[in-house]
Amino acid sequence: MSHSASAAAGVRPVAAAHHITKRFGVTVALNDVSLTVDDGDIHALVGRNGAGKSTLVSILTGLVPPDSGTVEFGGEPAPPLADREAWRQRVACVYQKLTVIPSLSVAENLFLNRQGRGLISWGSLRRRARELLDAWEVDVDVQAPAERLTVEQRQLVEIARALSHGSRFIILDEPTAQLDGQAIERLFARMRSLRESGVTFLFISHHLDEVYEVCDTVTVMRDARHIVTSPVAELGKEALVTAMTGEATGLIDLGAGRPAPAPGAAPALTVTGLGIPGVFEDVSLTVAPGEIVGLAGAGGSGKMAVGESIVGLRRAARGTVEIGGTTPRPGSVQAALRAGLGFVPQDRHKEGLVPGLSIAENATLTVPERLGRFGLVGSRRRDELGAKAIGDLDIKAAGPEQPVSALSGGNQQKVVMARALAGDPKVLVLMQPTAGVDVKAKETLLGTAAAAAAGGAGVLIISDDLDDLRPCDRVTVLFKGAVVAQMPAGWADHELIAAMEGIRD
Amino acid sequence: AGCKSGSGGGGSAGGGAVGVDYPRSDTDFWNSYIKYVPQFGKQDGLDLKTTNSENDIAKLTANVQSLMGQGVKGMVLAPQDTAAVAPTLNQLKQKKIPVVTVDTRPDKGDVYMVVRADNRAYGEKACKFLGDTLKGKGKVAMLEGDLASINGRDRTEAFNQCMSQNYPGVKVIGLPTEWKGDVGANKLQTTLAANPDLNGIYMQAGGAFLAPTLNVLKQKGLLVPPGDPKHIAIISNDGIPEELKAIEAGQIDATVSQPADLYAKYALYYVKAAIDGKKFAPGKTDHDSTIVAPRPGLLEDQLPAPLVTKDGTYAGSLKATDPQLWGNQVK
Amino acid sequence: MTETQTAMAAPARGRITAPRLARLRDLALVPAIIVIAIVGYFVNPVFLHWDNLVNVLQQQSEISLLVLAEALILICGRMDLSLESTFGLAPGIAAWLVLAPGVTHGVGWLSGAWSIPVTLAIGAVIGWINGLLIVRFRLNGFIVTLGMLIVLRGLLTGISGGKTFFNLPSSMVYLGNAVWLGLPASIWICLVLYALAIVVTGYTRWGRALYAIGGNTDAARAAGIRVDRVLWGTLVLASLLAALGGLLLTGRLASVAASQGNGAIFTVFAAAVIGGVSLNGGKGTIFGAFTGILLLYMIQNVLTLAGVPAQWIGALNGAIILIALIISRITSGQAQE
Amino acid sequence: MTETQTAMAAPARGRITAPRLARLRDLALVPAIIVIAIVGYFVNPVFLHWDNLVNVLQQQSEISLLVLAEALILICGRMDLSLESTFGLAPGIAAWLVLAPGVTHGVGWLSGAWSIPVTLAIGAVIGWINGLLIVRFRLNGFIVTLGMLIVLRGLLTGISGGKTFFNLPSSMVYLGNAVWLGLPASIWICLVLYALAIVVTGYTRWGRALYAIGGNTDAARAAGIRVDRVLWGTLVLASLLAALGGLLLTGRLASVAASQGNGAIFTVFAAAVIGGVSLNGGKGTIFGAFTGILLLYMIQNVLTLAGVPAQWIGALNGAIILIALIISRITSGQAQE
Ligand SMILES: Nc1ncnc2c1ncn2[C@@H]1O[C@H](COP(=O)(O)OP(=O)(O)OP(=O)(O)O)[C@@H](O)[C@H]1O
Ligand SMILES: Nc1ncnc2c1ncn2[C@@H]1O[C@H](COP(=O)(O)OP(=O)(O)OP(=O)(O)O)[C@@H](O)[C@H]1O
Ligand SMILES: [Mg+2]
Ligand SMILES: [Mg+2]
Repeated sequence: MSHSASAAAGVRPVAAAHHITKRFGVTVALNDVSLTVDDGDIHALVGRNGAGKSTLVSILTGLVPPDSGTVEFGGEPAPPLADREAWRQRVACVYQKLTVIPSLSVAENLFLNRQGRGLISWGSLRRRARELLDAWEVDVDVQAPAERLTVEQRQLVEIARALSHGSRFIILDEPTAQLDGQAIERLFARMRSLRESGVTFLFISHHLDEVYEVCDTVTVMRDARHIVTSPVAELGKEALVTAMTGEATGLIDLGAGRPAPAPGAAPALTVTGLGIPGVFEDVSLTVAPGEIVGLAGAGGSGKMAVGESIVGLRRAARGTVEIGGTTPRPGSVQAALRAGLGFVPQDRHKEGLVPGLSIAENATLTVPERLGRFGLVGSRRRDELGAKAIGDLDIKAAGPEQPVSALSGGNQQKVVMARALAGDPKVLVLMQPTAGVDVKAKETLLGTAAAAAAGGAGVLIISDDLDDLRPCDRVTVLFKGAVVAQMPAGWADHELIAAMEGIRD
Repeated sequence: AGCKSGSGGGGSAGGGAVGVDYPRSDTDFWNSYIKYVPQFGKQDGLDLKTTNSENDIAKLTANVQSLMGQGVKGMVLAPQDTAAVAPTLNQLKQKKIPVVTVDTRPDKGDVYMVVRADNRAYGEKACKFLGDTLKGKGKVAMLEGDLASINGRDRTEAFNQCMSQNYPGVKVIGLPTEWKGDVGANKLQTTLAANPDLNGIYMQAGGAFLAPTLNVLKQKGLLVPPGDPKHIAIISNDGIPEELKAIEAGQIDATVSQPADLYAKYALYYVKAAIDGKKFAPGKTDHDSTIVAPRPGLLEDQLPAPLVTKDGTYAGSLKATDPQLWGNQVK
Repeated sequence: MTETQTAMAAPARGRITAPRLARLRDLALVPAIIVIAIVGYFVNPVFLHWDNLVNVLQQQSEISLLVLAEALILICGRMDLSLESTFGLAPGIAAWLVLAPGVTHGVGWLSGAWSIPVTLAIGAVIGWINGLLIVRFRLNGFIVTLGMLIVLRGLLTGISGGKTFFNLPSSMVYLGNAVWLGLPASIWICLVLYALAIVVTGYTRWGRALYAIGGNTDAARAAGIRVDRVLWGTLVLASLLAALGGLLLTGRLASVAASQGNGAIFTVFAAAVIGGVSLNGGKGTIFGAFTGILLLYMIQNVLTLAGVPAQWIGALNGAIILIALIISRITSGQAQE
Repeated sequence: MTETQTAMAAPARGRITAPRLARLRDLALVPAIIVIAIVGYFVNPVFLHWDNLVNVLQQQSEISLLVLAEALILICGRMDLSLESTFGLAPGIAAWLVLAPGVTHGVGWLSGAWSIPVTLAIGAVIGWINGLLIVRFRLNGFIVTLGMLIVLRGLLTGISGGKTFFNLPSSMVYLGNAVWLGLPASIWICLVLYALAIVVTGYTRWGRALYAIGGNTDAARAAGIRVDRVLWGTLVLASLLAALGGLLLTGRLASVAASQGNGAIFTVFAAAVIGGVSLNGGKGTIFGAFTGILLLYMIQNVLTLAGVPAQWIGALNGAIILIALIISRITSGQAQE
């Protein structure tokens, strides 16, 4: 880690933002923020959801003009906003929101707007795309439209594209949120080797372990302000969390203090011989009331498909799902909800939230019968329930009437959780419940799951994030669509990772 | 609606305002009418309040309501939908406001006077002219109007009926066009491809079809003067200035002149008479027309719609340069 | 989980007015309506006479049912262009079935008492077919209803031969002509249906489901809302409303013209959108839609009273609509793409 | 980092034929065109005569420029309803400016030689205004162009007084009448413009930018595409094409009717969509759009040759369009919402 030392020795900064302020309506997203990224560094930018990280990224890449303040590259003022070409020479970026174009081919996405002068030669474009992706071991048909890729493949395509620009400064906004362990390792290896050739990175992640693994310097933001910039080595994890949250409380051990599930109780959830040809086969598991069970697996293992089949978003070809003693009609979310299920879907933007509706409406969407009789909906009753959810889940919001589109990612995820809990479910299925959520919010979300279990619900957490799986009483591991391991609580990280990657000891 | 005419010019010779609803402003014929109305209104010293129902009967009803609200003493309508106007006439009758309708005869309801040239007569005149010109043999294409238009339908039905009765040797190819020039041109082109031996064309509206038809024929090399064996006999309808010029130039053979000026003139004449309390009876009038009583509660002044040819030698036809024709009076 | 995190809450607090504003948006057109009323009064004092106001209300009552129908569908994030054809075809078929052959060119298969049920049934059937194609077969709604618009219009021309149906049975013209408590029945019907729709969309499960579906169909489905059923039902309801609107107009005009409803869809969309209903679904209110159509008809009425030259009415009316659209979008605050 | 991830690769590989299929989608209408040709031949052998085929091509040439214009805009994920009005207004204003007052009711401010430049300039100006409102002021395109459609239509009625402009200068009618190498000039113009558009949209950065913008505007912006400039340019280009189409029709009919273009937008959308252009942007090809409009005109032609009773032509035509829309959506494979 000699790079931070050389930075201290007065290398010219690759990029700098000075006194940036940015408002969206009444929201202050950035408040007098300054940031300097030194040449050859891997610079981490951390902060809780809504701290303003992504906003700073869009200002640093010229997508959004700041209200006040200036941006510099290599000591020169930034080019005018209209000159996108000049910006792209100075900085490349993987944005938090995916920016592949679904209808275009993978090859075209990789070389968007730089297909070459004059008439485009599709043959050579495809060849170049193939070479680029081979370097990343992304085995996809470059002629396929990007919409056919998995989320992970799309993310890799974005990363490959950003790194192929030849820019000397690259911003990665939560690039690892959608990647599995191996892909993350490959990304880090590539980042390190690019750093050796003089490329500078600004790296954003909610996984603090990753910050310690690859970064040299870390900047913490909180509430739209810059808090501290320090070499990673000099800032311990406790101090980092304190800087992010503004409080000196450490993280709580979620596993502790929960009563053990009553032995011999009828299972809350029983899955028997579930299968979808080509996706997963013969998956069986049970969750007892008060128990938290994990379902883990690497990308493409089929774990989400299992979860979606349980909750009715998908219809399994074989097998049965029993919820609290009843067998809901397969492929019907309604039936599953009525049987006593609550769930958090994998992607909150797709299936989790109705952005235009209020927090209260979103949180009570699954339980209209609690809002009034004869199909009537009492808005007072609804807002009461919404306010309760805001209190229980510690949602940062102006009130139950605020539209969820105005919330930060972590708080949106909490609303999805509130919706899952609204019907006091007997069974709670959580798919990637903490994706893209900051450490503190993660704690709240998992704590809520634990509390639900303590209250007698059976909880199934489906994730490949080890933090999500820690509170579990046991973890079932899926590999290529088949159950390969059962791990009781107390597993070691490397054991679980090995099982997820299909390596048997 | 007891309301004073606040902003209007106040009382006039007729002792009150007259409401005129124009049926539409997107055809040459009705635009000429729209131009004549204020002209004759001024001559008659009438205070006119005008509206436009844009060929929409619901709008006509709304317009009549608002004209009544403005306290008009008489009303001139040109309902293109002769059935749907009945409730409106009923309302006007209850308010004792006399109505003159122009161009169409309502199916129900009382009307002081209908001023029109019979659309069926147009169709018949066109049929007779073509039938005689073709000597009762051949194929003619008819560029029809819109099925939903009573005028178009009357012309179509009369033309077809007259042909099958009087000239069974003439085959009629009907081409519905929604009064659209491009549709007419396309269908005529297609018909010419399928029937290279076409001998005659009846265009139900000169404004819409004259230029497109001539252009199609020109492209096919079929625009030749009468007498040439390749000549296609064409009769038009409306009598707009361009038609008269085309007749003189020998491009088309004839047209039925629809008296836009007389429509305006006599509509206002009768509405003024109604306000003044005059009464009319069936019989000949002083302006070359006949008043008939097709049903109780309604009189109809059938204005002459002259056939126009180049030299005016065809029986009952006028010369294209006749200054009497409204098409020759347009400045 | 008891630490209060006031630091983060601060910026959020600043947004407290947002939902209030959203509610105010419903009233966005009220100032415009007042302005038009004042302008109208100066153009011609008749404008504010009771009779004239009743006329305006009655004239918009039929088409306002189309606007209501379209607004419901737009809130679900869908579109139905075919409503304008249903508006003409439903009463058209009823008239065709009940009128005697001969003069009135019907087929006379049913007695006059059937005319209202048949009209409504035709509406429901058309909505059901739209639902079948859009909901069941998952075809694009714009495309399906564009096709249906053309077919249904053609059907009405076909059965009527382009002619107007008249001499309608008295049951069929009753609603469009009756006067209840001193006001035309169609005004009452329009107001009651709007009031009902405002309550339903604001305060019932079914109504809120429309907003959820329009806002995010997948999320609505994941929340256990029977998306397909609600959508299909809304399409049927909308066509029913269109048929009812057509019936009212038929009654007022005592006839069914072959062109009834032609081109109305432009006005309907303009009204809904001026009234704040979003084409992207999930946003807007029924009350807003009502102010939209009311405004358009008031403008029409003022232009008529002003005696604008016939040939310029179209351009002027269009310009006012365009300006209203622009202003309504600007006051609604957001750039819309 | 050396483990090959065959598990991940497998499902992707399985889909290898998909892009091939997508390309075939361009040809989706070719079988339909062949079927119609055969049906047409049996209905009336004249259908396949050279003359008749030339007629069909010429008849669709003007409106096909509107389809081309709309397809370009749809690919960008936008809509322009006002094209149908531009189609009439642009040549209308030119005629008005060059025709002498009096009989031909123009104002006669310009000499006849100006008619073509003026027509095109009007088209460009209308496109520029659409761009100003949609791109600069970020108003919803559907709404803006709906308003523009009404205003522009009203303007044409206004300046023409509803009358048809006759006696046009020869330069103005030249393109619609000329015959080049044995084929009408308008066919050549249409084919050349389509060929050009196919090359541009398929093989140039600008063309690909349209697809990128239609697929994901934010992503396109992030990739350095000057989204606003491209969009604005496309809107101007589209209106120019519409004006040119109007000019060709004006030439062929040797006149500008006040209703020129009215209602054409329904046909234009139907053609583009049948031809596989998606209303959601980013999908479809120019060649597909061409097959769409060609098919519609072939159907029209067959119906005319078949001598279908006038009153049923609308319904039959509509039914065929609806069926074509449904089939084209089904063969394109995806449920579209
Ligand atoms: N376009 C926008 N309009 C309105 N508010 C916005 C917009 N973009 C961001 N915000 C608000 O600005 C604040 C900062 O958002 P930003 O996306 O920068 O946070 P972040 O630190 O990236 O959070 P996360 O970790 O969840 O990605 C948030 O409160 C967000 O709601
Ligand atoms: N509808 C489908 N048709 C064909 N293959 C599918 C379908 N849905 C999922 N798959 C494939 O099945 C596999 C399992 O998908 P699933 O989303 O459950 O995996 P996962 O473990 O959640 O992976 P990730 O972590 O990447 O989301 C993947 O390879 C996916 O591409
Ligand atoms: Mg972010
Ligand atoms: Mg997954």
